[in-house]
Amino acid sequence: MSYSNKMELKFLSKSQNESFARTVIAAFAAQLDPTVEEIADIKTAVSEAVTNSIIHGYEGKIDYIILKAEIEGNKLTVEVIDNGVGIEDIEKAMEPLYTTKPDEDRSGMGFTVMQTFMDELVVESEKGKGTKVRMTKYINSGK
Amino acid sequence: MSYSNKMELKFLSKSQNESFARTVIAAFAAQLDPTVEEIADIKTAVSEAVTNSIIHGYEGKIDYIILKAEIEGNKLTVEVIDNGVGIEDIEKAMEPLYTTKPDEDRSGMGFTVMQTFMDELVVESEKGKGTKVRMTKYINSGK
Amino acid sequence: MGIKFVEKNDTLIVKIKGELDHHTSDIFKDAINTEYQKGFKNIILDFEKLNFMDSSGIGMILGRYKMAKDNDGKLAIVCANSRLLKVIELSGILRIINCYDTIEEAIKNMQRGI
Amino acid sequence: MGIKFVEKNDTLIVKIKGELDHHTSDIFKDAINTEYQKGFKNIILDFEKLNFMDSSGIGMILGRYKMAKDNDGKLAIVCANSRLLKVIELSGILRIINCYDTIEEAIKNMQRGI
Ligand SMILES: Nc1ncnc2c1ncn2[C@@H]1O[C@H](COP(=O)(O)OP(=O)(O)O)[C@@H](O)[C@H]1O
Ligand SMILES: Nc1ncnc2c1ncn2[C@@H]1O[C@H](COP(=O)(O)OP(=O)(O)O)[C@@H](O)[C@H]1O
Repeated sequence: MSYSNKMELKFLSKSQNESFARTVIAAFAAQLDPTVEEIADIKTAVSEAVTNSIIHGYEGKIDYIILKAEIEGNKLTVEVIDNGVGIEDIEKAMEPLYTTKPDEDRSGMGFTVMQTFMDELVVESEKGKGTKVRMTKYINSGK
Repeated sequence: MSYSNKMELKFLSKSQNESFARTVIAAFAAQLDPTVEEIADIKTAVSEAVTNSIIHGYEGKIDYIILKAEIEGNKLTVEVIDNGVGIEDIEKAMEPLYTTKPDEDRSGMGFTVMQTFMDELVVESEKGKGTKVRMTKYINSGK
Repeated sequence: MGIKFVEKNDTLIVKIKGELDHHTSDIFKDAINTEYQKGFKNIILDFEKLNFMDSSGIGMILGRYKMAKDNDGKLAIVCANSRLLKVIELSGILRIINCYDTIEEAIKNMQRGI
Repeated sequence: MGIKFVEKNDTLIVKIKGELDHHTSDIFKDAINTEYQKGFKNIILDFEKLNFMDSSGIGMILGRYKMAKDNDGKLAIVCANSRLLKVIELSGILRIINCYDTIEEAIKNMQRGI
Protein backbone atom coordinates (compact mmCIF):
# COMPACT_ATOMS: atom_id res chain seq x y z
CA MET A 1 0.00 0.00 0.00
CA SER A 2 1.29 3.45 -0.86
CA TYR A 3 1.98 6.11 1.77
CA SER A 4 -0.89 8.35 2.76
CA ASN A 5 -1.35 11.25 5.16
CA LYS A 6 -3.89 13.95 5.93
CA MET A 7 -4.10 17.26 7.71
CA GLU A 8 -6.50 20.12 8.28
CA LEU A 9 -5.50 23.61 9.39
CA LYS A 10 -7.93 26.29 10.57
CA PHE A 11 -6.50 29.80 10.78
CA LEU A 12 -7.63 33.41 10.83
CA SER A 13 -7.91 35.51 7.67
CA LYS A 14 -5.07 37.81 8.72
CA SER A 15 -2.56 38.66 6.02
CA GLN A 16 0.27 37.62 8.38
CA ASN A 17 -1.04 34.06 8.01
CA GLU A 18 -0.34 33.94 4.27
CA SER A 19 3.29 33.04 4.94
CA PHE A 20 2.24 30.74 7.78
CA ALA A 21 -0.04 28.78 5.42
CA ARG A 22 2.80 28.51 2.89
CA THR A 23 5.17 27.11 5.51
CA VAL A 24 2.57 24.58 6.67
CA ILE A 25 1.83 23.25 3.19
CA ALA A 26 5.55 23.10 2.38
CA ALA A 27 6.25 21.12 5.59
CA PHE A 28 3.40 18.72 4.86
CA ALA A 29 4.37 18.23 1.20
CA ALA A 30 7.99 17.63 2.28
CA GLN A 31 6.98 14.04 3.11
CA LEU A 32 6.76 13.43 -0.65
CA ASP A 33 10.38 14.52 -1.09
CA PRO A 34 9.55 17.12 -3.74
CA THR A 35 12.08 19.15 -5.71
CA VAL A 36 12.77 22.77 -4.78
CA GLU A 37 10.75 23.86 -7.79
CA GLU A 38 7.78 21.67 -6.88
CA ILE A 39 7.76 23.12 -3.35
CA ALA A 40 7.90 26.66 -4.78
CA ASP A 41 4.97 25.84 -7.11
CA ILE A 42 2.84 24.49 -4.25
CA LYS A 43 3.65 27.40 -1.94
CA THR A 44 2.80 29.92 -4.65
CA ALA A 45 -0.51 28.28 -5.55
CA VAL A 46 -1.58 28.02 -1.88
CA SER A 47 -0.52 31.62 -1.31
CA GLU A 48 -2.84 32.72 -4.15
CA ALA A 49 -5.85 30.82 -2.81
CA VAL A 50 -5.33 31.97 0.79
CA THR A 51 -4.82 35.58 -0.30
CA ASN A 52 -8.05 35.42 -2.32
CA SER A 53 -9.99 34.20 0.73
CA ILE A 54 -8.55 37.06 2.79
CA ILE A 55 -9.07 39.84 0.24
CA HIS A 56 -12.07 38.74 -1.81
CA GLY A 57 -13.81 36.11 0.33
CA TYR A 58 -13.80 37.94 3.65
CA GLU A 59 -13.00 41.40 2.24
CA GLY A 60 -10.62 42.10 5.11
CA LYS A 61 -12.95 40.88 7.88
CA ILE A 62 -11.41 38.36 10.28
CA ASP A 63 -12.88 34.87 9.99
CA TYR A 64 -11.61 31.31 9.59
CA ILE A 65 -9.92 29.88 6.53
CA ILE A 66 -9.45 26.12 6.24
CA LEU A 67 -6.47 24.54 4.53
CA LYS A 68 -6.83 20.80 3.97
CA ALA A 69 -4.14 18.62 2.47
CA GLU A 70 -3.92 14.96 1.63
CA ILE A 71 -1.13 12.73 0.37
CA GLU A 72 -1.94 9.54 -1.49
CA GLY A 73 1.07 7.93 -3.10
CA ASN A 74 2.72 10.71 -5.10
CA LYS A 75 -0.45 12.81 -5.32
CA LEU A 76 -0.92 15.92 -3.19
CA THR A 77 -4.42 17.37 -2.91
CA VAL A 78 -4.89 20.77 -1.29
CA GLU A 79 -8.12 22.55 -0.47
CA VAL A 80 -8.52 26.16 0.60
CA ILE A 81 -11.99 26.93 1.95
CA ASP A 82 -13.67 30.12 3.14
CA ASN A 83 -17.21 31.00 4.16
CA GLY A 84 -16.97 34.40 2.52
CA VAL A 85 -18.95 36.27 -0.12
CA GLY A 86 -18.53 33.62 -2.81
CA ILE A 87 -18.04 34.05 -6.55
CA GLU A 88 -20.98 34.87 -8.84
CA ASP A 89 -19.39 33.87 -12.17
CA ILE A 90 -16.59 31.36 -11.62
CA GLU A 91 -15.70 31.09 -15.31
CA LYS A 92 -15.20 34.83 -15.60
CA ALA A 93 -13.25 34.97 -12.30
CA MET A 94 -10.80 32.40 -13.64
CA GLU A 95 -9.97 34.37 -16.78
CA PRO A 96 -6.41 35.71 -16.82
CA LEU A 97 -6.20 39.40 -15.80
CA TYR A 98 -9.81 39.46 -14.57
CA THR A 99 -10.07 41.10 -11.15
CA THR A 100 -12.83 42.84 -9.21
CA LYS A 101 -10.25 44.86 -7.25
CA PRO A 102 -8.00 46.60 -9.84
CA ASP A 103 -7.74 49.67 -7.59
CA GLU A 104 -5.99 47.54 -4.93
CA ASP A 105 -3.15 46.57 -7.29
CA ARG A 106 -4.61 43.09 -7.89
CA SER A 107 -3.29 41.66 -11.13
CA GLY A 108 -6.07 39.17 -11.80
CA MET A 109 -3.46 36.42 -12.19
CA GLY A 110 -4.25 34.39 -9.04
CA PHE A 111 -6.28 31.62 -10.66
CA THR A 112 -3.92 31.53 -13.64
CA VAL A 113 -0.98 30.91 -11.29
CA MET A 114 -2.88 28.14 -9.47
CA GLN A 115 -3.80 26.53 -12.79
CA THR A 116 -0.28 26.74 -14.20
CA PHE A 117 1.64 25.70 -11.08
CA MET A 118 -0.60 22.77 -10.12
CA ASP A 119 -1.84 19.82 -12.20
CA GLU A 120 -5.54 20.18 -11.48
CA LEU A 121 -7.72 23.05 -10.24
CA VAL A 122 -11.40 22.89 -9.28
CA VAL A 123 -13.24 25.92 -7.92
CA GLU A 124 -16.60 25.56 -6.17
CA SER A 125 -18.36 28.67 -4.97
CA GLU A 126 -21.77 29.93 -4.05
CA LYS A 127 -22.72 33.60 -3.76
CA GLY A 128 -23.06 34.46 -0.07
CA LYS A 129 -21.89 31.02 1.09
CA GLY A 130 -18.19 30.82 0.35
CA THR A 131 -15.53 29.33 -1.89
CA LYS A 132 -13.61 26.06 -2.05
CA VAL A 133 -10.52 25.77 -4.22
CA ARG A 134 -9.20 22.24 -4.75
CA MET A 135 -5.76 21.77 -6.32
CA THR A 136 -3.84 18.62 -7.11
CA LYS A 137 -0.20 18.09 -7.90
CA TYR A 138 1.69 14.91 -8.76
CA ILE A 139 5.10 15.01 -7.12
CA ASN A 140 8.22 13.61 -8.72
CA SER A 141 6.11 12.32 -11.56
CA GLY A 142 9.03 13.00 -13.87
CA LYS A 143 11.50 10.95 -11.79
CA MET B 1 -4.62 46.54 21.41
CA SER B 2 -1.90 43.91 21.38
CA TYR B 3 -1.40 41.48 18.48
CA SER B 4 -3.38 38.25 18.58
CA ASN B 5 -3.66 35.21 16.36
CA LYS B 6 -5.09 31.70 16.48
CA MET B 7 -4.77 28.39 14.67
CA GLU B 8 -5.94 24.83 14.92
CA LEU B 9 -4.28 21.87 13.21
CA LYS B 10 -5.79 18.39 12.92
CA PHE B 11 -3.39 15.67 11.83
CA LEU B 12 -3.00 11.89 11.95
CA SER B 13 -1.14 10.13 14.76
CA LYS B 14 1.64 8.98 12.44
CA SER B 15 5.15 9.36 13.76
CA GLN B 16 6.15 11.17 10.54
CA ASN B 17 3.89 14.00 11.71
CA GLU B 18 5.98 14.68 14.82
CA SER B 19 8.38 16.80 12.80
CA PHE B 20 5.46 18.31 10.85
CA ALA B 21 3.83 19.46 14.11
CA ARG B 22 7.14 20.98 15.23
CA THR B 23 7.50 22.94 12.00
CA VAL B 24 3.92 24.20 12.25
CA ILE B 25 4.25 25.46 15.82
CA ALA B 26 7.62 27.05 15.01
CA ALA B 27 6.13 28.86 11.99
CA PHE B 28 3.18 30.08 14.04
CA ALA B 29 5.32 31.20 16.98
CA ALA B 30 7.66 33.01 14.55
CA GLN B 31 5.13 35.88 14.52
CA LEU B 32 6.28 36.68 18.08
CA ASP B 33 9.87 37.07 16.87
CA PRO B 34 11.25 34.57 19.41
CA THR B 35 14.93 33.82 19.96
CA VAL B 36 16.48 30.65 18.53
CA GLU B 37 16.44 29.14 22.02
CA GLU B 38 12.78 29.98 22.59
CA ILE B 39 11.85 28.35 19.29
CA ALA B 40 13.86 25.25 20.24
CA ASP B 41 12.09 25.10 23.62
CA ILE B 42 8.64 25.32 22.04
CA LYS B 43 9.45 22.73 19.36
CA THR B 44 10.78 20.32 21.95
CA ALA B 45 7.79 20.68 24.29
CA VAL B 46 5.29 20.21 21.43
CA SER B 47 7.28 17.24 20.17
CA GLU B 48 6.93 15.59 23.61
CA ALA B 49 3.18 16.12 23.80
CA VAL B 50 2.54 14.95 20.22
CA THR B 51 4.75 11.89 20.69
CA ASN B 52 2.85 11.01 23.88
CA SER B 53 -0.47 11.16 22.03
CA ILE B 54 0.91 8.87 19.31
CA ILE B 55 2.58 6.31 21.61
CA HIS B 56 0.54 6.40 24.80
CA GLY B 57 -2.77 8.01 23.81
CA TYR B 58 -3.47 6.05 20.64
CA GLU B 59 -0.93 3.26 21.28
CA GLY B 60 0.12 3.23 17.64
CA LYS B 61 -3.41 3.27 16.20
CA ILE B 62 -4.08 5.97 13.59
CA ASP B 63 -6.48 8.67 14.77
CA TYR B 64 -6.59 12.47 14.90
CA ILE B 65 -4.43 14.68 17.10
CA ILE B 66 -5.32 18.35 17.48
CA LEU B 67 -2.73 21.07 17.93
CA LYS B 68 -4.17 24.43 18.90
CA ALA B 69 -2.13 27.58 19.33
CA GLU B 70 -2.97 31.11 20.30
CA ILE B 71 -0.95 34.31 20.48
CA GLU B 72 -2.03 37.13 22.77
CA GLY B 73 0.53 39.88 23.12
CA ASN B 74 3.76 38.08 23.98
CA LYS B 75 1.99 34.98 25.34
CA LEU B 76 1.88 31.76 23.34
CA THR B 77 -0.60 29.08 24.43
CA VAL B 78 -0.39 25.63 22.87
CA GLU B 79 -2.76 22.71 23.31
CA VAL B 80 -2.18 19.14 22.20
CA ILE B 81 -5.34 17.04 22.35
CA ASP B 82 -6.04 13.35 21.71
CA ASN B 83 -9.09 11.13 22.17
CA GLY B 84 -6.96 8.22 23.28
CA VAL B 85 -6.82 5.99 26.35
CA GLY B 86 -6.33 8.83 28.82
CA ILE B 87 -4.20 8.93 31.97
CA GLU B 88 -5.38 7.27 35.19
CA ASP B 89 -3.07 9.07 37.64
CA ILE B 90 -1.90 12.38 36.19
CA GLU B 91 0.28 13.28 39.18
CA LYS B 92 2.21 10.02 38.93
CA ALA B 93 2.50 10.35 35.13
CA MET B 94 4.13 13.74 35.53
CA GLU B 95 6.86 12.51 37.88
CA PRO B 96 10.34 12.58 36.30
CA LEU B 97 11.46 9.16 35.00
CA TYR B 98 7.97 7.65 35.38
CA THR B 99 6.95 5.74 32.26
CA THR B 100 4.52 2.94 31.49
CA LYS B 101 6.58 1.88 28.46
CA PRO B 102 10.18 1.33 29.71
CA ASP B 103 10.60 -1.60 27.31
CA GLU B 104 10.17 0.80 24.37
CA ASP B 105 13.13 2.97 25.40
CA ARG B 106 10.87 5.67 26.84
CA SER B 107 12.77 7.77 29.37
CA GLY B 108 9.82 9.08 31.36
CA MET B 109 11.13 12.62 30.84
CA GLY B 110 8.41 13.92 28.49
CA PHE B 111 6.37 15.88 31.02
CA THR B 112 9.55 17.11 32.75
CA VAL B 113 10.76 18.56 29.44
CA MET B 114 7.40 20.26 28.83
CA GLN B 115 7.43 21.69 32.34
CA THR B 116 11.01 22.92 32.14
CA PHE B 117 10.92 24.33 28.59
CA MET B 118 7.57 26.13 28.92
CA ASP B 119 6.31 28.57 31.56
CA GLU B 120 3.07 26.80 32.42
CA LEU B 121 1.80 23.24 31.96
CA VAL B 122 -1.70 21.94 32.63
CA VAL B 123 -2.67 18.34 31.92
CA GLU B 124 -6.32 17.29 31.75
CA SER B 125 -7.12 13.65 31.13
CA GLU B 126 -9.89 11.14 31.59
CA LYS B 127 -9.43 7.40 31.39
CA GLY B 128 -10.93 6.15 28.14
CA LYS B 129 -11.70 9.65 26.89
CA GLY B 130 -8.40 11.28 26.06
CA THR B 131 -5.82 13.81 27.11
CA LYS B 132 -5.36 17.56 26.73
CA VAL B 133 -2.00 19.17 27.44
CA ARG B 134 -2.00 22.96 27.66
CA MET B 135 1.32 24.81 27.70
CA THR B 136 2.08 28.49 27.89
CA LYS B 137 5.25 30.42 27.13
CA TYR B 138 5.97 34.13 27.39
CA ILE B 139 8.17 35.16 24.49
CA ASN B 140 10.91 37.76 24.76
CA SER B 141 9.86 38.37 28.33
CA GLY B 142 13.50 39.09 29.12
CA LYS B 143 13.89 41.75 26.42
CA MET C 1 11.87 40.79 5.33
CA GLY C 2 13.46 44.11 4.56
CA ILE C 3 13.73 47.00 2.12
CA LYS C 4 16.75 49.18 1.29
CA PHE C 5 16.96 52.26 -0.90
CA VAL C 6 19.95 53.37 -2.96
CA GLU C 7 20.00 56.65 -4.93
CA LYS C 8 21.63 56.86 -8.36
CA ASN C 9 20.95 60.35 -9.79
CA ASP C 10 17.22 60.44 -10.56
CA THR C 11 16.86 56.67 -10.22
CA LEU C 12 15.58 55.02 -7.03
CA ILE C 13 17.05 51.55 -6.53
CA VAL C 14 14.85 49.41 -4.27
CA LYS C 15 16.41 46.27 -2.80
CA ILE C 16 13.75 43.93 -1.49
CA LYS C 17 14.55 41.01 0.79
CA GLY C 18 12.41 38.11 1.94
CA GLU C 19 8.99 37.21 0.60
CA LEU C 20 6.70 39.30 -1.59
CA ASP C 21 3.06 38.41 -0.98
CA HIS C 22 -0.13 40.37 -0.33
CA HIS C 23 0.87 41.05 3.29
CA THR C 24 4.40 42.28 2.63
CA SER C 25 3.62 44.01 -0.69
CA ASP C 26 1.36 46.45 1.17
CA ILE C 27 4.29 47.31 3.44
CA PHE C 28 6.78 47.54 0.55
CA LYS C 29 4.39 49.71 -1.52
CA ASP C 30 4.02 52.32 1.21
CA ALA C 31 7.76 52.50 1.75
CA ILE C 32 8.54 52.82 -1.98
CA ASN C 33 5.85 55.44 -2.63
CA THR C 34 7.07 57.64 0.22
CA GLU C 35 10.68 57.41 -0.94
CA TYR C 36 9.83 57.98 -4.63
CA GLN C 37 7.94 61.19 -3.84
CA LYS C 38 11.19 62.74 -2.66
CA GLY C 39 11.85 63.57 -6.31
CA PHE C 40 12.94 60.49 -8.26
CA LYS C 41 12.09 59.67 -11.84
CA ASN C 42 13.08 56.06 -12.53
CA ILE C 43 12.72 52.98 -10.34
CA ILE C 44 14.78 49.78 -10.30
CA LEU C 45 13.31 46.94 -8.26
CA ASP C 46 16.15 44.63 -7.22
CA PHE C 47 14.80 41.14 -6.43
CA GLU C 48 18.18 39.46 -5.96
CA LYS C 49 17.47 38.78 -2.28
CA LEU C 50 13.83 37.90 -2.79
CA ASN C 51 13.00 34.23 -2.33
CA PHE C 52 9.25 34.17 -2.86
CA MET C 53 6.73 36.04 -4.99
CA ASP C 54 3.11 35.39 -5.87
CA SER C 55 0.73 37.39 -8.07
CA SER C 56 0.45 40.10 -5.39
CA GLY C 57 4.03 40.89 -6.35
CA ILE C 58 2.95 41.35 -9.96
CA GLY C 59 0.30 43.84 -8.85
CA MET C 60 2.92 45.65 -6.81
CA ILE C 61 5.32 45.87 -9.77
CA LEU C 62 2.58 47.09 -12.16
CA GLY C 63 1.45 49.72 -9.66
CA ARG C 64 5.01 51.09 -9.32
CA TYR C 65 5.39 50.95 -13.14
CA LYS C 66 2.31 53.16 -13.55
CA MET C 67 3.54 55.56 -10.88
CA ALA C 68 6.91 56.00 -12.64
CA LYS C 69 5.26 56.29 -16.07
CA ASP C 70 2.86 59.02 -14.88
CA ASN C 71 6.00 60.90 -13.81
CA ASP C 72 7.73 60.38 -17.20
CA GLY C 73 10.02 57.80 -15.60
CA LYS C 74 10.82 54.16 -16.28
CA LEU C 75 10.75 51.02 -14.17
CA ALA C 76 13.02 48.02 -14.53
CA ILE C 77 13.45 44.86 -12.47
CA VAL C 78 16.56 42.89 -11.57
CA CYS C 79 15.77 39.25 -11.03
CA ALA C 80 18.37 36.57 -11.34
CA ASN C 81 16.24 34.17 -9.29
CA SER C 82 14.66 31.68 -11.69
CA ARG C 83 11.88 30.71 -9.27
CA LEU C 84 10.49 34.25 -9.32
CA LEU C 85 10.85 34.37 -13.09
CA LYS C 86 8.14 31.73 -13.45
CA VAL C 87 5.48 34.03 -11.94
CA ILE C 88 6.90 37.08 -13.71
CA GLU C 89 6.94 35.42 -17.13
CA LEU C 90 3.46 33.98 -16.69
CA SER C 91 2.06 37.44 -15.90
CA GLY C 92 3.14 38.88 -19.22
CA ILE C 93 4.60 42.02 -17.63
CA LEU C 94 7.90 41.39 -19.44
CA ARG C 95 6.21 42.78 -22.57
CA ILE C 96 6.22 46.22 -20.97
CA ILE C 97 8.85 45.99 -18.21
CA ASN C 98 12.50 45.14 -18.77
CA CYS C 99 14.19 42.53 -16.61
CA TYR C 100 17.99 42.59 -16.12
CA ASP C 101 20.51 40.30 -14.45
CA THR C 102 22.35 43.09 -12.63
CA ILE C 103 21.67 46.62 -11.38
CA GLU C 104 24.54 47.98 -13.52
CA GLU C 105 22.93 46.60 -16.66
CA ALA C 106 19.57 48.08 -15.66
CA ILE C 107 21.10 51.55 -15.09
CA LYS C 108 23.06 51.46 -18.33
CA ASN C 109 20.01 50.60 -20.40
CA MET C 110 17.79 53.12 -18.62
CA GLN C 111 20.31 55.89 -19.35
CA ARG C 112 20.22 54.90 -23.00
CA GLY C 113 16.47 55.42 -22.81
CA ILE C 114 15.53 51.75 -23.23
CA MET D 1 18.22 12.79 8.22
CA GLY D 2 21.10 10.37 7.97
CA ILE D 3 23.42 8.01 9.82
CA LYS D 4 27.07 7.21 9.13
CA PHE D 5 29.30 4.62 10.79
CA VAL D 6 33.07 4.87 11.32
CA GLU D 7 35.14 2.01 12.81
CA LYS D 8 37.97 2.73 15.22
CA ASN D 9 39.30 -0.62 16.52
CA ASP D 10 36.55 -2.02 18.76
CA THR D 11 34.72 1.30 18.91
CA LEU D 12 31.73 2.07 16.69
CA ILE D 13 31.45 5.78 15.92
CA VAL D 14 27.91 6.74 14.94
CA LYS D 15 27.41 10.09 13.23
CA ILE D 16 23.80 11.16 13.35
CA LYS D 17 22.42 13.96 11.19
CA GLY D 18 19.09 15.75 11.30
CA GLU D 19 16.45 15.43 14.00
CA LEU D 20 16.24 12.83 16.76
CA ASP D 21 12.63 12.27 17.80
CA HIS D 22 10.44 9.21 18.37
CA HIS D 23 10.02 8.65 14.63
CA THR D 24 13.68 8.88 13.65
CA SER D 25 15.05 7.27 16.83
CA ASP D 26 13.31 4.01 15.88
CA ILE D 27 15.11 4.11 12.53
CA PHE D 28 18.48 5.07 14.08
CA LYS D 29 18.17 2.35 16.77
CA ASP D 30 17.69 -0.43 14.25
CA ALA D 31 20.66 0.75 12.19
CA ILE D 32 22.95 1.06 15.22
CA ASN D 33 21.97 -2.32 16.71
CA THR D 34 22.62 -4.12 13.44
CA GLU D 35 26.03 -2.49 13.01
CA TYR D 36 27.05 -2.99 16.65
CA GLN D 37 26.35 -6.72 16.46
CA LYS D 38 29.14 -7.06 13.90
CA GLY D 39 31.51 -7.28 16.90
CA PHE D 40 32.06 -3.85 18.46
CA LYS D 41 32.55 -3.09 22.14
CA ASN D 42 32.31 0.67 22.63
CA ILE D 43 29.95 3.19 21.05
CA ILE D 44 30.47 6.89 20.42
CA LEU D 45 27.35 8.81 19.41
CA ASP D 46 28.42 11.91 17.50
CA PHE D 47 25.68 14.55 17.63
CA GLU D 48 27.64 17.32 15.94
CA LYS D 49 25.27 17.38 12.95
CA LEU D 50 22.13 16.88 15.00
CA ASN D 51 19.90 19.93 15.24
CA PHE D 52 16.98 18.63 17.29
CA MET D 53 16.47 16.15 20.12
CA ASP D 54 13.57 15.49 22.46
CA SER D 55 13.26 12.93 25.28
CA SER D 56 12.93 10.09 22.74
CA GLY D 57 16.60 10.78 22.05
CA ILE D 58 17.36 10.27 25.74
CA GLY D 59 15.64 6.88 25.63
CA MET D 60 17.63 6.00 22.53
CA ILE D 61 20.94 6.95 24.21
CA LEU D 62 20.11 5.02 27.39
CA GLY D 63 19.12 1.94 25.40
CA ARG D 64 22.44 1.95 23.49
CA TYR D 65 24.28 2.61 26.78
CA LYS D 66 22.74 -0.57 28.27
CA MET D 67 23.53 -2.56 25.13
CA ALA D 68 27.20 -1.56 25.29
CA LYS D 69 27.37 -2.13 29.06
CA ASP D 70 25.91 -5.64 28.75
CA ASN D 71 28.78 -6.30 26.34
CA ASP D 72 31.43 -4.90 28.74
CA GLY D 73 31.70 -1.81 26.54
CA LYS D 74 31.27 1.90 27.14
CA LEU D 75 29.19 4.58 25.52
CA ALA D 76 30.11 8.25 25.14
CA ILE D 77 28.45 11.13 23.35
CA VAL D 78 29.93 14.03 21.41
CA CYS D 79 27.69 17.07 21.53
CA ALA D 80 28.99 20.54 20.97
CA ASN D 81 25.47 21.79 20.20
CA SER D 82 24.22 23.70 23.23
CA ARG D 83 20.55 23.38 22.30
CA LEU D 84 20.73 19.59 22.61
CA LEU D 85 22.63 19.94 25.88
CA LYS D 86 19.54 21.40 27.53
CA VAL D 87 17.57 18.15 27.09
CA ILE D 88 20.63 16.01 27.85
CA GLU D 89 21.45 17.85 31.06
CA LEU D 90 17.85 17.84 32.23
CA SER D 91 17.63 14.06 31.81
CA GLY D 92 20.45 13.42 34.26
CA ILE D 93 22.18 10.94 31.94
CA LEU D 94 25.43 12.89 32.25
CA ARG D 95 25.85 11.26 35.68
CA ILE D 96 26.49 7.94 33.93
CA ILE D 97 27.43 8.90 30.37
CA ASN D 98 30.37 11.10 29.43
CA CYS D 99 29.91 13.94 26.99
CA TYR D 100 32.89 15.26 24.95
CA ASP D 101 33.43 18.16 22.59
CA THR D 102 35.25 16.09 19.94
CA ILE D 103 35.48 12.47 18.80
CA GLU D 104 39.27 12.47 19.43
CA GLU D 105 38.70 13.43 23.06
CA ALA D 106 36.07 10.70 23.45
CA ILE D 107 38.37 8.04 21.99
CA LYS D 108 41.32 9.14 24.13
CA ASN D 109 39.33 8.98 27.33
CA MET D 110 37.70 5.66 26.45
CA GLN D 111 41.11 4.11 25.83
CA ARG D 112 42.20 5.31 29.26
CA GLY D 113 39.18 3.44 30.62
CA ILE D 114 37.23 6.52 31.70
N1 LIG E 1 -12.19 33.21 -2.27
C1 LIG E 1 -12.83 34.09 -3.05
N2 LIG E 1 -13.99 34.66 -2.65
C2 LIG E 1 -14.66 35.54 -3.43
N3 LIG E 1 -14.21 35.94 -4.65
C3 LIG E 1 -13.06 35.42 -5.11
C4 LIG E 1 -12.31 34.48 -4.36
N4 LIG E 1 -11.21 34.13 -5.08
C5 LIG E 1 -11.28 34.82 -6.22
N5 LIG E 1 -12.39 35.61 -6.26
C6 LIG E 1 -12.82 36.51 -7.39
O1 LIG E 1 -12.12 36.11 -8.55
C7 LIG E 1 -11.39 37.22 -9.11
C8 LIG E 1 -10.10 36.71 -9.76
O2 LIG E 1 -9.22 36.15 -8.83
P1 LIG E 1 -7.66 36.06 -9.14
O3 LIG E 1 -7.47 35.42 -10.47
O4 LIG E 1 -7.00 35.40 -7.99
O5 LIG E 1 -7.18 37.57 -9.25
P2 LIG E 1 -7.00 38.72 -8.16
O6 LIG E 1 -6.91 38.10 -6.79
O7 LIG E 1 -5.74 39.39 -8.56
O8 LIG E 1 -8.21 39.60 -8.27
C9 LIG E 1 -11.15 38.13 -7.92
O9 LIG E 1 -10.91 39.46 -8.32
C10 LIG E 1 -12.46 37.96 -7.13
O10 LIG E 1 -13.49 38.75 -7.67
N1 LIG F 1 -1.41 11.51 25.74
C1 LIG F 1 -1.28 10.52 26.66
N2 LIG F 1 -2.23 9.53 26.72
C2 LIG F 1 -2.12 8.54 27.63
N3 LIG F 1 -1.10 8.42 28.51
C3 LIG F 1 -0.14 9.38 28.50
C4 LIG F 1 -0.19 10.45 27.58
N4 LIG F 1 0.90 11.24 27.80
C5 LIG F 1 1.58 10.66 28.82
N5 LIG F 1 0.97 9.54 29.25
C6 LIG F 1 1.41 8.66 30.36
O1 LIG F 1 2.32 9.39 31.17
C7 LIG F 1 3.56 8.69 31.26
C8 LIG F 1 4.72 9.65 31.40
O2 LIG F 1 4.84 10.44 30.22
P1 LIG F 1 6.25 11.11 29.87
O3 LIG F 1 6.71 11.90 31.03
O4 LIG F 1 6.05 11.88 28.60
O5 LIG F 1 7.24 9.92 29.63
P2 LIG F 1 7.37 8.83 28.47
O6 LIG F 1 6.65 9.32 27.25
O7 LIG F 1 8.83 8.72 28.25
O8 LIG F 1 6.74 7.58 29.01
C9 LIG F 1 3.61 7.83 30.03
O9 LIG F 1 4.46 6.72 30.18
C10 LIG F 1 2.14 7.42 29.86
O10 LIG F 1 1.81 6.35 30.72
